[in-house]
Amino acid sequence: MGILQKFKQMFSTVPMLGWFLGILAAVLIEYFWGYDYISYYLGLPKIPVLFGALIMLKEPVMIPGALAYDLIVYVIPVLAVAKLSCFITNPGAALLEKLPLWLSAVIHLVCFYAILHLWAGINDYRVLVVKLTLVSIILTVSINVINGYQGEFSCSHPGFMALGAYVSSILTLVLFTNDKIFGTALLPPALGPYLFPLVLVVGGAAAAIGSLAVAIPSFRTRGDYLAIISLAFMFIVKSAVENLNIIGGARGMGGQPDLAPLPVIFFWTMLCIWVIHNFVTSILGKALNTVRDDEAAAESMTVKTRKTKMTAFMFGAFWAGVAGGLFAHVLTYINPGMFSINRLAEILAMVYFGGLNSIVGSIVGAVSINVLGEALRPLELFKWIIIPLILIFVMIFRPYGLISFTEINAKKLLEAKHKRQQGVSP
Amino acid sequence: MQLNIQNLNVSYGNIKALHGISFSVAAGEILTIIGANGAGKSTTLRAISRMIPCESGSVMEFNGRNILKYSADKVVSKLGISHVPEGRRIFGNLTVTENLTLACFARKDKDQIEADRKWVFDLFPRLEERRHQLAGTLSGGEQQMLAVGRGYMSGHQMMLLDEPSMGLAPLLMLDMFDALREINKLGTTILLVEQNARLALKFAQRGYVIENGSLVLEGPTDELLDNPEVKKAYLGA
Amino acid sequence: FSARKTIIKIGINAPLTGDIPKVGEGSKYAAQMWLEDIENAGGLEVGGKKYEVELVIEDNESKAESAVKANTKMITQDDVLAIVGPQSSKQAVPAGEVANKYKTVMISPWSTNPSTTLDRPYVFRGCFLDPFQGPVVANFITEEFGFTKAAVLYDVASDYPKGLAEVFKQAWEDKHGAGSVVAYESFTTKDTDFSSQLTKIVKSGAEVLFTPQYYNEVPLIVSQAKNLGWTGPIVGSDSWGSAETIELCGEDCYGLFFSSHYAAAGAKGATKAFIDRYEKTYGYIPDDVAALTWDALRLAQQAIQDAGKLTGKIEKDREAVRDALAQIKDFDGITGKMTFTEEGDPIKCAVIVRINHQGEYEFYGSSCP
Amino acid sequence: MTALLHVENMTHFFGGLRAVHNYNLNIAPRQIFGLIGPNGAGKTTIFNLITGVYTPTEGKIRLENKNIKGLETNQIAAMGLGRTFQNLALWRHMNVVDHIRMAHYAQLDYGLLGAFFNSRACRDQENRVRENAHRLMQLFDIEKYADDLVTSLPYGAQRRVEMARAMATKPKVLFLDEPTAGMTPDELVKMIRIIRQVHQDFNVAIFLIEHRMKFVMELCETIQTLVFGEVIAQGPPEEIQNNPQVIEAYLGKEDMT
Amino acid sequence: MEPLIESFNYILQNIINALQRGSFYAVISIGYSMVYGVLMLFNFAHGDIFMVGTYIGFGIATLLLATFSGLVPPPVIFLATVVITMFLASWIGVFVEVAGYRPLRQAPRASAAITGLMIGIIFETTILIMLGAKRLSFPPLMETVNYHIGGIYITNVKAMIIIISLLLMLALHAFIQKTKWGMAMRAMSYDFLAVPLMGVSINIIAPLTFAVGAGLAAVAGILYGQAYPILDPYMGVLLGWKAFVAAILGGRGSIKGAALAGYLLGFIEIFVATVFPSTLRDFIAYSIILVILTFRPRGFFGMEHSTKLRL
Ligand SMILES: Nc1ncnc2c1ncn2[C@@H]1O[C@H](COP(=O)(O)OP(=O)(O)OP(=O)(O)O)[C@@H](O)[C@H]1O
Ligand SMILES: Nc1ncnc2c1ncn2[C@@H]1O[C@H](COP(=O)(O)OP(=O)(O)OP(=O)(O)O)[C@@H](O)[C@H]1O
Ligand SMILES: CC(C)C[C@H](N)C(=O)O
Ligand SMILES: [Mg+2]
Ligand SMILES: [Mg+2]
Repeated sequence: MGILQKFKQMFSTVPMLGWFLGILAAVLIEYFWGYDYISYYLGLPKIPVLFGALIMLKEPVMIPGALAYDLIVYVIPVLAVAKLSCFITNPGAALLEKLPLWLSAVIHLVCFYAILHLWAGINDYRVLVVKLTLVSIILTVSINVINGYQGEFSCSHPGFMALGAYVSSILTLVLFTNDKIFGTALLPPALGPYLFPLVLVVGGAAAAIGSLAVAIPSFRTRGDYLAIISLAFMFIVKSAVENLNIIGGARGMGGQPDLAPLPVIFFWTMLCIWVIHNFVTSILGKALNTVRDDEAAAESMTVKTRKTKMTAFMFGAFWAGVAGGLFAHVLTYINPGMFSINRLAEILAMVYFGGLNSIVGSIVGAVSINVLGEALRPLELFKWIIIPLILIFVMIFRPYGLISFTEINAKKLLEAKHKRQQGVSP
Repeated sequence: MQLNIQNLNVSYGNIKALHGISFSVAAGEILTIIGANGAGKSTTLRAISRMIPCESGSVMEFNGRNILKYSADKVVSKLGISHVPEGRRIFGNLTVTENLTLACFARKDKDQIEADRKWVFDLFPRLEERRHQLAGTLSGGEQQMLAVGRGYMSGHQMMLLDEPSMGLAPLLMLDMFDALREINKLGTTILLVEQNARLALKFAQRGYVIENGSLVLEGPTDELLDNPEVKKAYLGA
Repeated sequence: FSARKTIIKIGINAPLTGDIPKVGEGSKYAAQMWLEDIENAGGLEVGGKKYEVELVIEDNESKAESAVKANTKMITQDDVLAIVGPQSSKQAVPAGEVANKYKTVMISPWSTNPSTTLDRPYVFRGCFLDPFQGPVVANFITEEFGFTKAAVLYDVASDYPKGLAEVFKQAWEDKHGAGSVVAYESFTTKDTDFSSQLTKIVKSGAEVLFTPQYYNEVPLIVSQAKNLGWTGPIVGSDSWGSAETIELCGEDCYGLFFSSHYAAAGAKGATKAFIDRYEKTYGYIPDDVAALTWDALRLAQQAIQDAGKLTGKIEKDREAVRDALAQIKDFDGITGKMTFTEEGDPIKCAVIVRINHQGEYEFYGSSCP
Repeated sequence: MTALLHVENMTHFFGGLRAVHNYNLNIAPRQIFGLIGPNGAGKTTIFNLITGVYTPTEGKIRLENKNIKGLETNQIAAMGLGRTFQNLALWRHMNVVDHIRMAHYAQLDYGLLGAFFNSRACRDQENRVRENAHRLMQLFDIEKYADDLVTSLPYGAQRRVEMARAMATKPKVLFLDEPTAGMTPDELVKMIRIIRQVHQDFNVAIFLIEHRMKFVMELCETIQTLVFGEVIAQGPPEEIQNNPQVIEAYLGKEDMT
Repeated sequence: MEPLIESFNYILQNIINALQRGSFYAVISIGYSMVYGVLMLFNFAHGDIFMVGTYIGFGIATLLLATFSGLVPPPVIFLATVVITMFLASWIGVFVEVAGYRPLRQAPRASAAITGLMIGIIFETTILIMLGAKRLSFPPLMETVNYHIGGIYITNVKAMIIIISLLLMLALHAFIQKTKWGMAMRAMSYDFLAVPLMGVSINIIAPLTFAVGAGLAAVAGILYGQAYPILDPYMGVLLGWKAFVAAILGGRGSIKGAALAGYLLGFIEIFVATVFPSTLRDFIAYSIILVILTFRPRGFFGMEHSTKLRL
């Protein structure tokens, strides 16, 4: 315990920028020497993916090697650089603080993306995992709007996702590709990347409109009954798609153009987080909480509860739709089976594991479940014992999820960390 | 002494609600604890009925038996201490009769139970009228009566009453306290917690004053009624 | 530099968990048997040089996206030279996309859906296609029984049965005119009660019931049909071809027919050898999927050896392997002779299997393109 | 007619039960009006009827000569009926300051888009709301709890939060349902002071239900007594206090409070 | 005349089919509704408890058949299987309560739901690991006899299933309404913190509830094994969700509502498939449910829900 305290103490002076620099160093090391030297001399077949988790589980003999690799490539450089660079990063951060918050936030994000890009660039498997994780983040944050902030137990998210995925896929297939189903492209494929945002928005809108099927009943009923309505909605969407043979029915539809490279997905994820953050911290957004905690009181305090419920569902559904669109264009193949009970269980697990009523929580939840899911692959069946156990323990010891009822405070996050000490020293 | 409390400490999370209070109640007496909101009255009762845990070092004895050895349900079924909680807590989805029957869950003495039920209905004729009504649809006053009746059925060694007058019309309030006196006459010790200090002090024989978590005054009620501080703080004179 | 010694890695993309774990198990066992052989031979000899061989077995949870992930991982992370699997088209179709994108040979042993290999030079398969299988069954029924009215019962939510059902309907109606499929009934995955559909079918006056379902649904369908007064024959497809079908179905299934890739009972030569060995090691008669996986692996092996030599530059080698594979002429596998079309589909005979009264799958007839 | 709030022949049934019968009410601007009666008489129901929680079976309800019967509760509230609840209706997972902020809902006009993209209008209005919220919290001296969850507050403080919240909706008439339930006499005195102050600073009319006679008598200008959903007496405190019917049905002989 | 009789038989036949299907949904739903109604918690483990129950039943049945078949009449074996299985399965229920739900009594209901979901997955996987990938087929506990009455077919198994289910439901209803245990359970569903004050221990009532629920699931499992004799570790999942639907469609906490909804589900599924092209079955079935709940916001017998939403 004491050591941990000291440790915290020691690094409390490192600003976000410092950590970025540290990670950057690590990534660069891996990028230049990871394959040819470090992993080679540690006797690893190649750069261990996911911090060696896979390889460690597959071949225990490699454990020391993998751990050494993590130590050399990640732990040591990150900590060392982060700590040592304080003398420049803190002034840097202080400088950025002079800028308007949004600008400095954008700058930080750009740096972060650059690093992420380098790291993922090592191989496409990482890229895929990162992409899918980002999509999950959108899903989780958006369902948190309904199930966390608004407190309903909505099971329709896979349905919304499906709507988004299919609508946007159809659009891109019709517009930008020559394929068996919809014939030749209506627009020059070159336009794809530019119109893709529009496509996603349309997909999201479709999901939002679909969500009315759940939102309108929510005027008169709620809680468990609404849960069933939403569940029914999910099954209805799935069954409907299965019966639409033009879009492939159960066979699913493939061949979507690859319009969702990492930067695009990253952008949309950040946008989603930003917008939802703004919303839930505004009074209009807090209205969701009042409806959850006591609807009658909300009404008497002039809150338009119907409008509020409607907003919650359509807004959440919209982002689910966007996520679906991205998902479809990452896998370049979708089928109705993907948007069913399994997906639902996954999404619910992510949001409740991460934490209710908190965007940070949702991000944590999405990332950890995704990474766990990949990292434990080699365990085959046992993976499905370990992950549930982890979730159960989290639920028991943190019933509201890992991080709940807390919002991002960009200012605190990005500020320079040495000012306090100055405050102390005369 | 029937109930004997020594150095009772209770906290909710990191909020300390009771700072080592000690007091005792003699068999058959009516004792009241008065105090401001959040002083710790309900907490005291909850601790005795084991609804909330108390910190180590606390001593609670009832007829010489260590209460801490019993779980909440055993305190009722084995020691015969019943607790009429703040805000009634009657079972709205059960009928009046069912509420009373459930109160005797752990009791075996069939005919005694019958007698008690009859007695309760005599005490509160209103309840008998509404025997088969769902308790949830009773008005505030009737619910309070049911709560007390239920408490009496579940155990009559001692009754812990938490603000039985809360939200009652003056007239009903009088009925209620007459009823309680009746119950006491049958030999049930009563530990009463009240906001309405004057009422409580007029009703009880002995009283304690609790201020944010510790007992500050103790004595026969008539003394307390004359005590200037009490007058100032609780009788709004 | 980085003088790592080249290991030949073969990826196996199989449904070890999920809806059809038995299929995954079969694939895995077959692969392990194959590896055993290679290891006994002290490695795989390519261009006069022996290489160590390693299997990378990934679970696709019989989910499409999981299959995609698995392929991406095996190709970009584990540097596999070729991939065998996935088995069901549900996974094979999307996974094939990935393999083709990264120019890595993928042989799906059991995926019978055309789009798996369509326009994908790097994707091959080890079995015939539904457009072939459908008519085969239709012809067989017509010739065998001379029926003209057929009923179909299939799972709408599952890619393969749906596809095959459509093909069969088409073929049958081409033969016997429109409306000759008198009942075309469906259910969804994981359903266990088919009574309303079967009642309909019985009422429709169909003479034969075709149901291209997996081994875990067949027994339910058959027994429920009998209980609802169905007396005619029931015919199935290659998805029946698992030892479990009969284990679970018992007497009810005796005397029924299905189209398949090979027939275990009364097999000869290499096929028999394989079956006996498999049964000896794992204690049950290998399913189609095992045999097909075995063939697929042998195809891969052949292709690698034909490639001549390995440069150690994985991209190069993969390309070489692909070309070699496309070249292979009547490769003789335990499920029949194979030569690939330019789509990467083998020209292969289908076998009609009869479940005899000892509950064995015996060869009844075969039909070739 | 000058009545701020005007109710005429209001009757309401719950299924078979007639909870309120031919109820009439006229509240003048800045008047403090009391409603007393035995448990189950229908007092809270009357509150719920006027504030739109239930719509009365019969009757007229007008606020400043505008009909409000049949409108949604939130509309009625926005038109100027603020209220507190008999058994606290606070928002479990929200802190005190957010409670006060929320009550400004109807006074905002930046749209949803404003909220999503955090427009200038949004920021300005939110800031104004914050300031106002702090003023209110000072007045009801709950500022020290500003960032605590309401559930962790002492009972009395929770009641004050409810009142502050109601005031934040800028009401013309303030409905209080047993504001002093479960308060000690000295807190009761404090509450009287607060209500008086509110009454002056915001010049609102107040309509309150109480069982604590001391409180009612001291505060109210006019008192109605309700029994079984019907008004049996109305008038100034001393008159009510000595009205034999009222004593018979409600007060009883000795005064215990 | 002929065709008229025929279509009449046709309908009759489907009614029987629906009754059988409905019986399963009903029995499983009331089991679900036990836990749901009493503790107000979604019991997403129920489907998998049902699955485990079925496997236990399978074990017992094979064991008994191996040892006693021929020595004692089949009905005895059948009863023995039911009783033993119920007993064992109820302990599974208790386990779930103690391990997964007890620690979460004060927690948000959703967390309990997730825990249930996870426990379910653990059950599935454990079975899969223990018994391997191969499916099992449930041994018939009685000789199937297929009666052909007029135009309709009914097996003795079907008849038995329908009858036993009805009996079970009546028994449970009596238990809940008449016994003091049932009373305690209902009280608990209203305000479980006040229950100990009646001298009733929550830590007895709650596990008891789970036990009863699991026991019912187990019986359902055995009957299921007779009708659809193929066991696989995931067999409970879909049924579990459908039970969830039925339990709530019936109205929260209402046992008879759950039973009714169960049968309704059965009938909807069967008859939609008979009237419409069966591809549209799910689509229509769930649309109907959605519509019902839209216009009957509290299900069939649900109680008024509060304006507060317990997370
Ligand atoms: N569930 C709880 N969680 C946290 N704190 C609590 C809880 N219940 C009570 N408290 C705190 O413990 C202290 C004592 O509360 P208690 O209810 O015993 O007061 P009281 O004397 O009964 O007041 P009242 O007259 O309002 O009932 C108060 O400060 C209260 O805020
Ligand atoms: N939603 C409802 N459905 C049915 N009956 C109701 C409902 N609400 C109130 N009642 C009944 O209407 C009558 C009046 O209730 P109300 O709450 O107005 O009494 P009250 O005057 O506020 O009493 P108290 O002083 O105890 O609060 C009571 O008999 C109550 O049982
Ligand atoms: C039976 C399935 C596992 C394989 C089948 N031939 C398909 O294409 O999906
Ligand atoms: Mg109290
Ligand atoms: Mg009231």
